[in-house]
Amino acid sequence: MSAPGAVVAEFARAEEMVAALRAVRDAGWQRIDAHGPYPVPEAAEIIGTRGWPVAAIAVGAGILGGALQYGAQWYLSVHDYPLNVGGRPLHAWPLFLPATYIVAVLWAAVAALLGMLWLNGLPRLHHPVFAAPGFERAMEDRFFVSILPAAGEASRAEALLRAQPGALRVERVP
Amino acid sequence: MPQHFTPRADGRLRLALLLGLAALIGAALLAFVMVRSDHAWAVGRPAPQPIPFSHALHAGGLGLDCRYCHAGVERAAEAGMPSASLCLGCHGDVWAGATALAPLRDSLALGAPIPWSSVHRLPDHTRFHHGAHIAAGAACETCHGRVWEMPQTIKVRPMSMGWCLDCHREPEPRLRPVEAVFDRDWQGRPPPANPHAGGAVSPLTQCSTCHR
Amino acid sequence: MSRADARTISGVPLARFGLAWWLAFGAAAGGVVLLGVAIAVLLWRGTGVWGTNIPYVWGFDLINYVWWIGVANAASLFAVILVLRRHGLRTAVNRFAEAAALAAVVAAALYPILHLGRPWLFHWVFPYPATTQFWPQFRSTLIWDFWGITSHVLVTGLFWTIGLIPDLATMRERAAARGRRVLALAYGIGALGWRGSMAHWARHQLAYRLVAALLLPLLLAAQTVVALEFATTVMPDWHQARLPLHVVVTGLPSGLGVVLALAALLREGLGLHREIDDGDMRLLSRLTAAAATACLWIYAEELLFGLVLEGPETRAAMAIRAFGTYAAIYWAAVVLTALLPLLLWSDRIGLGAWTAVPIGLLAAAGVWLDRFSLVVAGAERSNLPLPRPPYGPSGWEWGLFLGTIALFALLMLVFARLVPVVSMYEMRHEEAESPAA
Amino acid sequence: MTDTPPDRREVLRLAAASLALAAAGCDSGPDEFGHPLHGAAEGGGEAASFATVLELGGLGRGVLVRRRGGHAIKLEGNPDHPASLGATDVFAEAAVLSLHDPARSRRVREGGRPRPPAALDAALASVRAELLPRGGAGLLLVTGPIASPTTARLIRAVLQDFPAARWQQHDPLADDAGLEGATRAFGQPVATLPDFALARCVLALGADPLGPGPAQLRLARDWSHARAEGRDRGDLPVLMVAEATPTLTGARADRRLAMREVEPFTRAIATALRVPGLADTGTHPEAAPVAKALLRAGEAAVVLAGPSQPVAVQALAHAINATLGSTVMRHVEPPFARPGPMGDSALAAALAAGAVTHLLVLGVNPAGTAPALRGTMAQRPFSLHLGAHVDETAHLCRWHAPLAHELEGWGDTRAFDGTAAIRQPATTPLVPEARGLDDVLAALLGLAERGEALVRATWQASWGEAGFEPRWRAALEAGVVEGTESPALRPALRADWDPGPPAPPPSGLLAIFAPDPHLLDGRFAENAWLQELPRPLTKTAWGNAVLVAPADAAALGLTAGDEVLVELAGRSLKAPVLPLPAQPSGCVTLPLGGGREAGGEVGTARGFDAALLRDPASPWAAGPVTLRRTGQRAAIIATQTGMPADPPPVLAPGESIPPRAPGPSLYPGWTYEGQAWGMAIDLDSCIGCNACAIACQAENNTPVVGPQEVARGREMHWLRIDLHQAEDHTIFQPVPCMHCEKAPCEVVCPVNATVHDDQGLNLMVYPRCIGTRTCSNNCPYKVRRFNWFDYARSEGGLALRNPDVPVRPRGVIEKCTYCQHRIATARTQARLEGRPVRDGEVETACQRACPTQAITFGDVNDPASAVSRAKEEGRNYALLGELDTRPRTTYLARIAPGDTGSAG
Repeated sequence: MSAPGAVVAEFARAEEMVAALRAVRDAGWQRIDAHGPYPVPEAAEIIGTRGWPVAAIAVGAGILGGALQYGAQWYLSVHDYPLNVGGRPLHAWPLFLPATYIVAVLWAAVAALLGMLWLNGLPRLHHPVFAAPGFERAMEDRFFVSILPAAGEASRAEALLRAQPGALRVERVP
Repeated sequence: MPQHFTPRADGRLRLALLLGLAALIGAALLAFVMVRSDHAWAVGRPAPQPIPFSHALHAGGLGLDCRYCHAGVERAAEAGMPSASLCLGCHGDVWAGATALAPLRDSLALGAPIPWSSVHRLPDHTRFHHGAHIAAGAACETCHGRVWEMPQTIKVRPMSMGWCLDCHREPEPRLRPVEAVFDRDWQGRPPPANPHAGGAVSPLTQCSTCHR
Repeated sequence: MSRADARTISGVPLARFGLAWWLAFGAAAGGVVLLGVAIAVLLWRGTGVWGTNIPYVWGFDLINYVWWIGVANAASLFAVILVLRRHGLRTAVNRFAEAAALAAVVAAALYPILHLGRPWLFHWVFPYPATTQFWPQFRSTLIWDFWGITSHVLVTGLFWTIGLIPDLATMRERAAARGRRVLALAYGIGALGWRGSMAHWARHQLAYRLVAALLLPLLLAAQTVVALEFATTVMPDWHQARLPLHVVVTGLPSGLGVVLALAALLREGLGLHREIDDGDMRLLSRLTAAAATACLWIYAEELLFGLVLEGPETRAAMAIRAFGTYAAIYWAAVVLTALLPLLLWSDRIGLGAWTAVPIGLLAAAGVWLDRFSLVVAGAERSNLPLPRPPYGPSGWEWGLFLGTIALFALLMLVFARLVPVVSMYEMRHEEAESPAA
Repeated sequence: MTDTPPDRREVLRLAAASLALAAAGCDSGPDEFGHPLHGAAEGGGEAASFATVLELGGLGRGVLVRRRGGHAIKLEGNPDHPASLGATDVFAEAAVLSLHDPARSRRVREGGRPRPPAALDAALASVRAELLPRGGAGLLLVTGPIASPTTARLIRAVLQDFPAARWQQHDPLADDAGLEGATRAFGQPVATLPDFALARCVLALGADPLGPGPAQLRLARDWSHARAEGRDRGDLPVLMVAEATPTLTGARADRRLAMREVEPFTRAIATALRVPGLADTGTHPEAAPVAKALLRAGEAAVVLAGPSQPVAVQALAHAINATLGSTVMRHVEPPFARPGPMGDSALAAALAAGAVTHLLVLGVNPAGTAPALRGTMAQRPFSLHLGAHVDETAHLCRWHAPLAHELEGWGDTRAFDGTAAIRQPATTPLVPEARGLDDVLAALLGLAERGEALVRATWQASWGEAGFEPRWRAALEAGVVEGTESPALRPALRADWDPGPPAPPPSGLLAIFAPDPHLLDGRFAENAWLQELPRPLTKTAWGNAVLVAPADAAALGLTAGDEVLVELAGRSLKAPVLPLPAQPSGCVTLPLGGGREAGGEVGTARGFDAALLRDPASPWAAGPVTLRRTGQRAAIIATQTGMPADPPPVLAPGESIPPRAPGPSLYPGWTYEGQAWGMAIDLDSCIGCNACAIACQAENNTPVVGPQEVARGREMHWLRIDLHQAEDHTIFQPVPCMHCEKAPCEVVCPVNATVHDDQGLNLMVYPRCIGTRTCSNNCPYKVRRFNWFDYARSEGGLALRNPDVPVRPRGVIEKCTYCQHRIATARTQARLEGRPVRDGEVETACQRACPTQAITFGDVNDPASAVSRAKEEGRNYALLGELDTRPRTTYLARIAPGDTGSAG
């Protein structure tokens, strides 16, 4: 229990949270996060999160899925069990394209979801920040800034957060 | 605010997700294996027969040729089952009064076929010609196994479509010279080339080759 | 302010279910039982329980399939466009437009399976290693359609699920606050531990819009693939380059009509006048009217080309659709799909629940008649014009159709009760950013 | 909800179980789907063929019986038999179903209750004992027309034993007027035997030589040969028909004159040809050109009068032939044992004359076909009916005995030209208690012999003992008895011949009675194949309709499917009407053979029974008849409900169709090396007889679906015959699968269930089919059929199934395979013998059945093959060629009639 937990500050407004977050980052804290009921892009920027890896995963998966689909169609139709179907050639590429395209989209979409969850470290049902008093309002109308300080630094973090304008309360969570 | 979930809940959820995924993959693998199992194709399972006939005794012990009883095998679609009178040709003298042979005598009296249970029954939608396979150099043993060693006749191959295709796609290594088709201890080498294979779509893997 | 508003929405799932809901649920469940019976009879007796024959090989099976796909596509398309444009309306209606799309695509997905002569062999269209060592025929439009409908179900479901995650987290907190522990755990697992982290939000929003962006071409592709199933045949009425356009465009009034009717019903039924305001309804009505205007153009073009400019085969086929055995259905489709919704250009009609609901539903019915005309009357003239006994749907086809409508209603009722009908986080976002807040 | 399972199939299913019991010990057929016949009793399941003979109207057509496991499964024509020449008609093809009919009578009955067969023998013995002392007085034997030497011998013996007994042959469709007409013309009854091979000009006066009948196969073959030679020579023979009801001959005629009465026209022709001794001359606007055409052909012309024509027309036809010096028309002794009147009026007279105490009705059903006679047949002290079914006559008779099917027992018969043939059993007897007609006669005679012994005795008497056995065996193997055709007669026209006075013109609407093309007088009503086979000219099935001229229908305010009350001479019935352009105005056709009262599950109440209105005194035409609309609708079940918009091309003689260049394609084509199967169907030869369609059904185990399903458009026939009827010509177009090289059906199948093989066959792989029906939708020819219900299984395990062809389960598509099993059999055989498949070695079932050899099949890669040569003709064209599907089945176009003198 004495292990250093997170220090969480509650704000009523997004702008206050963003300002506090910027101050915390400027103070050199590395392991910081912010929570709120809707996306605030500036906050994500300050934390240093970029969305593009999700897109990269989706595009990569789409290309892979499409290639697998086309490859499977080609291999199974041309090599594994070739058959004369209506006088069409074995490798009837125009007819292989629609399914390839659709399957590529399917892979990309599934990868976007899974990639998002993976990058977010979800699902994670238990998280220290949930223990912060009043944190349920992070899903409603309040904003939180959290710092995960190294051992012995908790008081410094707490002090910094308390100093932020608009900080309604600052708590330590185990 | 209290935690909704204990720290262990995450482990449990991840385990559950992992197990679910494993179960899915496992079920697929199990299905893959099961449908290929000997059990699914009744391989090795003897059928109940009206007469306790032993190939091991007749073909193995006495050395009767396959064609002695299955006379149509070289020219007809069906290899043919021996008539009761053929059986009784010997069994008029040997084991003449045995109760086990009663179906033979009934068959002869009524002119009805002996109700053997088929061990190598193929579905109605397949066309199989014994004569054609013999002529191509497919030995009895290749499909039926070492029947002359079987006290009870059993299937040794699944006779699934995939199994048929395995040979139809690449018959050469499984064929013999036509003279050796009935040879039980043949050790030679397969003939060099199959006359029917070839082309963009091999005639041997056309649907109409085996399906009617 | 915003907190109170969102309470109305989340209050719906958390409140005890009212009598009206239970009555509606009972009716829909009864309809789903009918669906079960219709399916059981179909599986037990065979496709012959329908009124189909040669050359009318398809009846309600394909009509309903194409229609439901149209409803799903138009509803999805609507939701996707809202998300991508970050339009104000999206806060109000995109969640249930997505839900309607999902329910419709589930209803649609039944038909490709049930229309088979041997539905239990459906898995043969999927390439898996069988003991026959035999594979699907990848040149078939039906294979495209298999992947299309599979992807459609999955991606629509994903789109809906991704949007739902943060709201489920809110629901988790509210259920916990009310002391409903089991519900809180259920929502909690559904929310996957969402904690509103700004880092998560950033990736979530990107993924959400990415899936929306992917859904858009998929929708067009899926609808087009359905149309290509017809257009690539040699049937004179179907073998048309314009057919995909026809199917996509005439699909719009059905989905928009259904969403419009649902929006009006929700607004009145759940008292969501603030959440779905007049501006939302006006935009939705006008979109439906615009879709009808596009249909009007499509029909006019089709008649002009089909009856005057095309070759003799096509002219004969078009003439049979417009003036043959099933002419009444064709013209009813034109009136309901392309003419009636034009009334929605008027605010007085578009904003009134008692006018918008029937017009929206009639537009959807009109598109259904258009599909009837396409699938049945389009088959009347085959290449060898043989006069043949006509098609008439059997009672079991009606049972199946009503059953899938009930299934759609049941899914929507369950959605309305278990998950927020309007995206709460988007509403908060909206209000936080609006100058009034 | 709206449909109920066809109850007929339920019955068949139940009955099939009993059949399986009856057939126990033989091969029991497939026990379930997915399992083949196994352990067949004979020869490991290999096919065996037997030559025998089937009768139609008492006259034989030779057939070869293919059997498996002891069961006859398919009949084909015997090429050596003069009345078959290798072809079959619909009745011969359907015989295997009658043989295996689960509704067949199986028990000897007295008063409706089953009795042991010995009781009937005892009863017949006591009849003999009772009648012998009084010389047979009161005994009346009623049989069908008898040409069989053995039956004739036995009947003669009966009449010898019982001199006071009487024998009446009965056939509701008998040509009584023909015999009378011949007597008026020549002073003796003769049978006419036209040789169409020699004909240059044929005029049929209400005659239907190409229609159903015992000589149909021969006449159709001769006619098509004459036409083929004419095509080669550029001088086509001319077929002209004057008739009051649509017939196949009329449909195929180069010139068809629809008229409600033929007699005035005939008199006008005779007048124009200056037939000597003609008392009453006549005029007719069409007579002059027809007479001119006849005159131009001279001795190669022939005039035929049909059985439905009055005696005067018959006599006039003989006189015209005599005047023309026709060598086409030959005359022979009638092949029947005792030629004479056989129609309903003759039977009525026989029943009325004297006190009939003992009535033996053997092999006919007069109570069914002539309802007017029911009253006079009932209540005889002793009556026996021998028949295949417990039918209307069986209900009137005290005793009933099941009649053995022709394929089950011994016998003999003669063909229309007199050629005799021995009938031998070609199947395992399915009804143990069944007996043949000869057996009953033998019992009446107190003879101990039955079956084969009776037939042998007949031929032993004719051939003598010496060398009998080899001759007997040869006759059995060949299916004909050599040198038995009737000698030609050369009757001269009597100097004092007189056709009789002209008939007074009828008033009002005239009712024309015509045999149903498939059921005839109703004798085949219990055969489900024949019921379900669409009639050639109406495309109706499972019922009939009053055929009305469109003009008359319009005048009466009637449309197709309206129910009318038909009234004739105080009798009336309700029937649907069908306006038909080929029906002449002023008369209506009432098809016989429908509405059977006791026709079993299959035959009862299918349509209406026109025989109820038929007066034995004027069986073919009567008037005035009135039609009144009842206001009800009566469904007409038809597979084609109108005329297709695109008729096939008709070429002028010598004209040819330019071959179509293959269309552009994105893809390279496939090449077919080795054998490539193809078919050519000659529309100039096709007479629309339906033999191909039913042969296909018999060969390919095509299920019967029943009237409800046909009404819904779900018939299963693999070979459809499209009817194109225009003002001046009718074209029958048989449409099997085209086996397109660029098959639209195959590309759309998602599971590879329909693909091509290396010989170009469009295969349908039933076990792979999941039933999307997309292939059917995309088939431009609409030749694919779908198993909407479990048709095959609900028919039960009928033993007549062809084991080479699998039965199709519910939910799969099926279609013509080009008789792929026959190709495979030939290919395997050829491979085993180390030779290529020979041209003509593979014959499809439809090709084999066709009486005019309109269907050619073979290897299109072999330029010398018959089919390649046919396709080389200028008349060759592909159906829907503009779609560029490259069909392997192509058509040879019809040639327009040349000069038939219509221009005057």
